[in-house]
Amino acid sequence: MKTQLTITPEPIDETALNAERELSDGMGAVVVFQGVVRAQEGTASISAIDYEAFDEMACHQFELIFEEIDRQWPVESVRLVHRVGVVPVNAPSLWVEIIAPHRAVAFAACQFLIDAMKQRVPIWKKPVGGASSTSSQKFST
Amino acid sequence: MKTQLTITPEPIDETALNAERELSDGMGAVVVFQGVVRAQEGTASISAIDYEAFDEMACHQFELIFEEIDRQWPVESVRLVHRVGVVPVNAPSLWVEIIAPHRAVAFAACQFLIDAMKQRVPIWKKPVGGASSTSSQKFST
Amino acid sequence: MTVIVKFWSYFKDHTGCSESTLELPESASLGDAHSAVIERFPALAEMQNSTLKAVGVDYQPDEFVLNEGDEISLFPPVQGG
Amino acid sequence: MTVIVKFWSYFKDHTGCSESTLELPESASLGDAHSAVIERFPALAEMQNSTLKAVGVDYQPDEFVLNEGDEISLFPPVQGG
Repeated sequence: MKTQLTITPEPIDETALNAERELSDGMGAVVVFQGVVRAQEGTASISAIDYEAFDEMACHQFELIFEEIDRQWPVESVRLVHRVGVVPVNAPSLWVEIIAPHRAVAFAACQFLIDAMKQRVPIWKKPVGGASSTSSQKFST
Repeated sequence: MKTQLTITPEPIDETALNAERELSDGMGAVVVFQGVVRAQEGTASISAIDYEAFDEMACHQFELIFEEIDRQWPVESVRLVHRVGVVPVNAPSLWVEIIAPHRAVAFAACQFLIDAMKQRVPIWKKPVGGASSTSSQKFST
Repeated sequence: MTVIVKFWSYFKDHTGCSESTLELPESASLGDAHSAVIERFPALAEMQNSTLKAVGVDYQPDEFVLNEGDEISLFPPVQGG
Repeated sequence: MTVIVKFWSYFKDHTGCSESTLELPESASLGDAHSAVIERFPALAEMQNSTLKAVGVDYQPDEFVLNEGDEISLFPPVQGG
């Protein structure tokens, strides 16, 4: 299984990632998931999320997850980009691509990867520019 | 829910489709599925698939499926392109994008759409350039 | 009454045509039309149970009562994607 | 023996530092280290049960026996994506 993992403060360049896609002639399914920063985080309106990663451990944990995927499914390729630092609302923080022979495998592996990431990969969020109902009360009195 | 449906003999232009993506600031998940023509169709090696659609009914059936998605999930946007005519091996015949507030919704709606399409939408495949084990036997004797 | 029957995918190869017209008694059903088509094109008999049937752009059951001028479509299982 | 403890995410705000060193008896466990950290930084006590613990780049259970120079990481639940 081919893997490509990038943790970067740069914006995710979807066009470049798509241009670099390689798939052999036995592959029938490409699933791409993008996680995008939303303007609401809980009850707060935010302008961005500041992502912090423990890079070395995050890479290692992603690699462990990739190995589990390789053991469970006939996936040809996994590519993942996670942006760190300040990611503005409406911009993607996560881009994942799975290439597999069949649709069911591609969807299963992609969802497994994201679920496992959310449990194990040491990356954290801090809202930026938040005006939560609590903090705005501080200014209204 | 915004919908965009295209049944076309033209190659699927992923870059243009991505450039036209619009999502509001409450959306957190973008799932894109591409179905790609494989070199094997059953036991036959093929060079392409020739897709035939009953266009008018296919559009209507896709619209019915979109309406079911809109009733079941808070999806903001569905875009779908199905190519018809001769689609070569390694090229996508199907491109689907779902934009939703959350990942689980986006994945569920995307898989529902493809499953429903495969049951109801009148599009058919004919292998092109096939050398099946049967037909090659004809030449080997 | 007269109805139009359209064939799709390899059903066209089996019938040798993409469209045909059918004379049916008043209030004939879609199932009646299917039977009449198989009588005219016996090659379709083998696929009888897996044949999908639509009137216009909607799937309909065999009980569906036809009207003059209806456009029936008969085709094999669909394969989009 | 001496081990290094790194704090991540808002644990840094609670401790006021991103890294600290800890003197522990020989064959102390990761759980022992965690207890010693909480003694030094009581603000972390509240998050004791939800704290994730790693040695190097791997998660380890409280029973894990530490070695001189080990790098421990303590952090809150992860939130990638």
